Amino acid sequence: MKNEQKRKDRGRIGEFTIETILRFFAGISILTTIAIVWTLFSETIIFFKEVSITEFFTGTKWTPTLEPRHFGILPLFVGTMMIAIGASIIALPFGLGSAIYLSEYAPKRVRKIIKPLLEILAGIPSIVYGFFALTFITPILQKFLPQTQVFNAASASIAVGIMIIPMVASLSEDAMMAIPDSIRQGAYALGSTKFEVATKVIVPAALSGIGSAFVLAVSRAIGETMIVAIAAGQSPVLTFNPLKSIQTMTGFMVNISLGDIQHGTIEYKTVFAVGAMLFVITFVMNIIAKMIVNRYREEY
Amino acid sequence: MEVRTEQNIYKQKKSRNIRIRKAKNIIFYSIILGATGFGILVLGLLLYQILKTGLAWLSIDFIMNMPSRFPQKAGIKSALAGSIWVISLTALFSFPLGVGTALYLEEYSQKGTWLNKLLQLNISNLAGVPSIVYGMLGLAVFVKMLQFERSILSGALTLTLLILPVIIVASQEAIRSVPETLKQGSFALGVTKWQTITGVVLPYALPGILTGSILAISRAMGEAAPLIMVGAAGYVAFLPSSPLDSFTVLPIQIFNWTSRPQEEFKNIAAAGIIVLMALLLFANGAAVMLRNKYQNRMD
Amino acid sequence: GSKSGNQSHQEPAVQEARLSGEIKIDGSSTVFPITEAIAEEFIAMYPEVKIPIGVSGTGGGFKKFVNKETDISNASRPIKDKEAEAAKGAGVEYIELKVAYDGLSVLVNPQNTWVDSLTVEELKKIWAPDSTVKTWKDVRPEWPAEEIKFYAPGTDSGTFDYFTEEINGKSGAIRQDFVASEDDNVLVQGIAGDKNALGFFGYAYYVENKDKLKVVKIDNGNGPVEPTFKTIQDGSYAPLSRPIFIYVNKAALERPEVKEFTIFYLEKAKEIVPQVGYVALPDEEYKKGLSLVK
Amino acid sequence: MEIKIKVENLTFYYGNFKALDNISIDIEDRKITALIGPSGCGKSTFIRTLNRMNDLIAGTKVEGTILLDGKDIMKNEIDAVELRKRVGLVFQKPNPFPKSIYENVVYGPKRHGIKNKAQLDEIVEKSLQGAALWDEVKDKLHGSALALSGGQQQRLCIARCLAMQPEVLLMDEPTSALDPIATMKIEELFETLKKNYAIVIVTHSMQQAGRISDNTGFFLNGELVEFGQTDILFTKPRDKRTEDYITGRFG
Amino acid sequence: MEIKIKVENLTFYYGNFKALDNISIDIEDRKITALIGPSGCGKSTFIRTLNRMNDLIAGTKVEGTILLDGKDIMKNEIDAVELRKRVGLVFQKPNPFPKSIYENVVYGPKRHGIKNKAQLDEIVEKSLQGAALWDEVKDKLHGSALALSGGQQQRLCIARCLAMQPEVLLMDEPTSALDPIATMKIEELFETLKKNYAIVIVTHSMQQAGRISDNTGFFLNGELVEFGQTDILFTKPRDKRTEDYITGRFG
Ligand SMILES: Nc1ncnc2c1ncn2[C@@H]1O[C@H](COP(=O)(O)OP(=O)(O)OP(=O)(O)O)[C@@H](O)[C@H]1O
Ligand SMILES: Nc1ncnc2c1ncn2[C@@H]1O[C@H](COP(=O)(O)OP(=O)(O)OP(=O)(O)O)[C@@H](O)[C@H]1O
Ligand SMILES: [Mg+2]
Ligand SMILES: [Mg+2]
Repeated sequence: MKNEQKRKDRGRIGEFTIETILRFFAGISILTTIAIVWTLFSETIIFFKEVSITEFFTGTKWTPTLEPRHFGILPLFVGTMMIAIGASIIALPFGLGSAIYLSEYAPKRVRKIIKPLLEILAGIPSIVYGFFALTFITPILQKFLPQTQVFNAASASIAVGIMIIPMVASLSEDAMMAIPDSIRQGAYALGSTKFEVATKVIVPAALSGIGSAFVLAVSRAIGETMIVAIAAGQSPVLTFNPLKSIQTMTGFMVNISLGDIQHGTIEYKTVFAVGAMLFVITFVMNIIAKMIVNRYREEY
Repeated sequence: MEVRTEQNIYKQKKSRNIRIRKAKNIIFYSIILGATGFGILVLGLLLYQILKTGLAWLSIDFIMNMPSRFPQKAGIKSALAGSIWVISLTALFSFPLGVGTALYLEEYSQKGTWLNKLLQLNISNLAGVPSIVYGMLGLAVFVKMLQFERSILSGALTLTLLILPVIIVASQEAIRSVPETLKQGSFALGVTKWQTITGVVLPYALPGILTGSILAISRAMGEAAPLIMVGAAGYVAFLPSSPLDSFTVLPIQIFNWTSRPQEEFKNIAAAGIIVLMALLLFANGAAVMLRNKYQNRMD
Repeated sequence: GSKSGNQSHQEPAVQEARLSGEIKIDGSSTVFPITEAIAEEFIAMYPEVKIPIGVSGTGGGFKKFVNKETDISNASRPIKDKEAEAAKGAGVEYIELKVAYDGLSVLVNPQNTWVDSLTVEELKKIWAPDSTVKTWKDVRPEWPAEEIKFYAPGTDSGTFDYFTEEINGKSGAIRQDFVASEDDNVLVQGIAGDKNALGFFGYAYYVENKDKLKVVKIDNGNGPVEPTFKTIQDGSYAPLSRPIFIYVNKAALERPEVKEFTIFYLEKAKEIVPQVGYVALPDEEYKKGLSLVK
Repeated sequence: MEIKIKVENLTFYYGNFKALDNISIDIEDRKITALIGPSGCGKSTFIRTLNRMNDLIAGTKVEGTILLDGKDIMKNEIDAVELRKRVGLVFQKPNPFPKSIYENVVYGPKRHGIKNKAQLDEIVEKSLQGAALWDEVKDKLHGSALALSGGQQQRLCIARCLAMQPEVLLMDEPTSALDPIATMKIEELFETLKKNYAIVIVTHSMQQAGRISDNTGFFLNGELVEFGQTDILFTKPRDKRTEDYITGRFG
Repeated sequence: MEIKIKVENLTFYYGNFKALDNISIDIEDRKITALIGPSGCGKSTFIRTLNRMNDLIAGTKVEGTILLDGKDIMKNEIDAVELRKRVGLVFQKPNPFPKSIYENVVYGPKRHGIKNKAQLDEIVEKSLQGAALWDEVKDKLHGSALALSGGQQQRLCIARCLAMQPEVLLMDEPTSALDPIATMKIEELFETLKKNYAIVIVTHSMQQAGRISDNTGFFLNGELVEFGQTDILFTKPRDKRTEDYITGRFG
């Protein structure tokens, strides 16, 4: 009995310790954010002492390393969006389609092989995708759309899209797999086709997971640099034409921070300003995504 | 209930309806099969291109040699060792951290409070922060502030922060999908929360957690830019012997080679990519196998 | 496979081999291949010495150099005033050593049959910030009226910096409707795939892709000169051959391994620089460097 | 007497485990057939084969013939989707969709082509009334089906099946979680429905079987020990084991 | 008469919906208490509050006091983990863990510190025998619990609970999916167990309540309409509604 009591006490202390540790773990992500905000924004403030905020947000020319200098971030912003949207157009349907196939249609054996195969796509270094886009996708595009430039947003975003397919596919598939089979059987028993079971029952029930997969994948697309740097060129021009060369925010940041530019100069500080800007953009996009997911989530 | 008369509403539609629906099913099936096939096809193409150029250059020497300016002599030993070091440490840090955070968010913290919402938003937001920013962060925090210098440790910690959001979010979704009835069944047996977590929640959620980890590790394995920021070298001709040593990793080495003018370097870059992918398969293999074991549909 | 093509291995150097320690180097990725090659040779002789070489860019390299995190900094451009001031402020004394030339080559697509050479004036007219050149015809009236597509290296690179400075008189001053890429291999792809391309980048990338590209001779008043190892080295290919550098911390130079390495660098450069695609300096340049070190 | 479903020599395996052994049985139209037998004897397995739900379980094997209106459902003469529409099944363990109550009921009708809102509303009301659930849930039709009590979920699943107006109703212990009154209502419903449908119910209640069924089958260890008219089976069982079971002397 | 659990003025809300209204009831030790009432009246809700399972459902609210051996469980005088160990609950819908049968049964004991293999084996056999399941599953102890029939799953969940040897057993319709023979066995088990434990069962079968329980409570719309000795409640109900319900005249 005494032992029992001891065990219980130990158990309770253990539980408390565990919760404390886990809370600390969760705190790390907050610390990370604080550190990021501090890293980016402290320099950004200095940057805005020299560059007008209006120019930054409304200017249509981005030439911080060229004479004359212009600091309008719109070209980079549009470039980033084009890549993110293009990649989403590829990755979301293809990824979700694959997920549905794997979870609902594929025989178990096939699934066990194909899922890890698709995941290899996530592990291929992005340089490979970059050159793939440049030497494979672009020529195909040029065949159909001769006005396509050698470096263009379209082929880069296709490559980015392919790279993030596994993120969408794998995570969505897991979410669907986790729906208990009894639900599925209930739907089949009502004379549903597989298509209906998948789209009317399973996908809605797994929407939370699918939504998260989308958000993670799109985030990854926004953050991708190498593919874009190689295949889309580095032309910060304001264009909505995906067949033209562009530059993205992240692409710009990598180039400057690893380039030969002198540190501490205003050109260099743009990295922080752009980073801060991107941080704010992703923040807003996340809030919107949350709202959309909440709107459609069937959480009963 | 007047049933027979109503039967008609289905009867009229019946045969046509079923034919259309079955057709839809088949069309849909073809589409998603195509979608999956597309992924596999691209993978095949990429692998073919890599193998075609790289395979001939792959040899024991290539793996056992240090980098060199002569493509024939160049090897990948130090980069491979560096990658193994960095990835192992990254996995070691990020897995418990990520799963722990997910558990905290899903099982411990009060849902719907502003703190929880903020944490949640914050984590999805971190997923969108570009890797180069993590590099800056790592430089400021790990290299400078904590004085870990330009070491494997700094690199691994930086990558840990970079991939943490993916692990957290994937784990959260997996944990959330554990049926409430199972958790209740466990609690009803008078076991503690942590015992319920280890006994029911984690086994059920494991496939999803592993998927997140696979994707995250794959990403970490291919990152070059943030590591360059925290001071990973481009050329290292010795093997690191402790987490505080200087290092390089495969993607940096590969990137170096691809940016050389000489054709041969592009070929050994391909060989390097093969090594990277082999390492990736190896690192993820265990996770894939575990996942296959646990991923069975529950009743 | 190892088809060793390395002669320096045979040199008997074992007797001095008691050097150890770590030489930290960082900086430009352009200079990286040279320093790497030198380090490779050096380590063959002194296996106890560790030489990790970073690639965080000239600017990033100088930053670390100034913070005393590195002993040697690779630089694809001379140190800037502010950087030099910072070094001074931090008490870092250094010596600047030229180690090689990189001949910037101006290139067009092989299908381009009309351009053979350009004068510096024409280059300036084409690339000037306020340039009105849109088609080839705007450069020389006999050339076709097809729109030129401009290609340039990353605007943050030393190459770009040098070109704009030399041609347009001010670093960063250039027309703004060009396509850029950080990776010269990518530029090769771009120019090779675009009939009306005109671009410039490092000589080594041209040498390796001669079949895909057509190089433009540059006329600096003394007739058109094609970039070759020889013309770059003897200075007749002007003004587009730029020097690249290493910077050595004087305090670090006190350490035997750093000193030995620096000397080794300058002594071996002539032999090794061409092997990695750059152009060696004239002998007296290296001698000048050596005298600074010793 | 019209035979709706004719089962011949049905044998069923889960992996190597033979769960049904050579079952032959005739399900009559417009009659209620009750299946009884101890837990684990194969009742659920049997009725699940009747609309091919067992196809969905990996590693199962089935032999024999099942004819629906003379057409062999095992040979795909009727395809599974249509079969399941015509042969409705209510599972033993309630499995409502994680949707609203309303969406649960209209799920089937919507799939089968009914889009009209008024018509759907009517179906919902009728079906829920049929399942004796309407009064309890009419105010929370758009609330979650998972927030219902056990018995309410069971009735919702019955309603969901009724909404499809199948020709055959297979009910696996449809009233196990219901109180006597709700049970009585459901039984009354069956009495009405049987004018048009064939109904098969699995039940553990001898009384229920006796009360409502026309024919009864007694399963034991995967075998159909005895099958016949309910009143005869309960009063003059041919088999000793049946007698033991119905008199409670068994085991 | 010793009171094991004393419930006073218990009121319970799901969100705004009041599912239990001011319930006061005494659960006697070494007695069987039966709870009856129409589907959806709050029986499950009630017994789930007795071991604080409802804490786990978001948006619920509970008022009143529940004393276990005189200690207020709502005020954390007993912590929830210990409470649940002492007050075992079998759910209405069987919820076996997706593990083997063996692992299901030893899940609780293992976590409460029993590691000895022989001891665990013994617990498994005893508990499964208690739940009248041993004979059916003894050869597939390491097979998946999800491959069991409905009734087998229900008995497994009973066994899982028995393995913990709680002081109070709460059973939500424990025999709803069981045939008469299995039911009888479980009832016999209750008779044995009640020598040491307090037992509360929710049942829809008046017969069962009458057969085995000492006290019976009748719930209606979240209210405890009547509570008292079983024989009195069934023969001389004080409340008209109780009488209507037990005679089947209700509704
Ligand atoms: N999670 C929940 N959220 C909201 N309402 C609920 C929830 N669970 C049950 N209810 C409602 O509370 C009431 C009582 O439910 P409870 O499960 O206690 O009934 P019960 O008496 O056990 O019925 P049954 O015999 O059908 O199992 C019902 O009206 C039900 O719809
Ligand atoms: N998915 C499955 N895999 C393997 N065996 C199974 C599976 N489902 C059921 N069984 C076994 O098949 C036998 C018959 O099961 P079935 O569900 O048909 O029984 P039942 O007569 O419906 O019993 P109950 O009255 O308990 O629901 C049982 O012994 C059971 O253990
Ligand atoms: Mg059954
Ligand atoms: Mg209940």
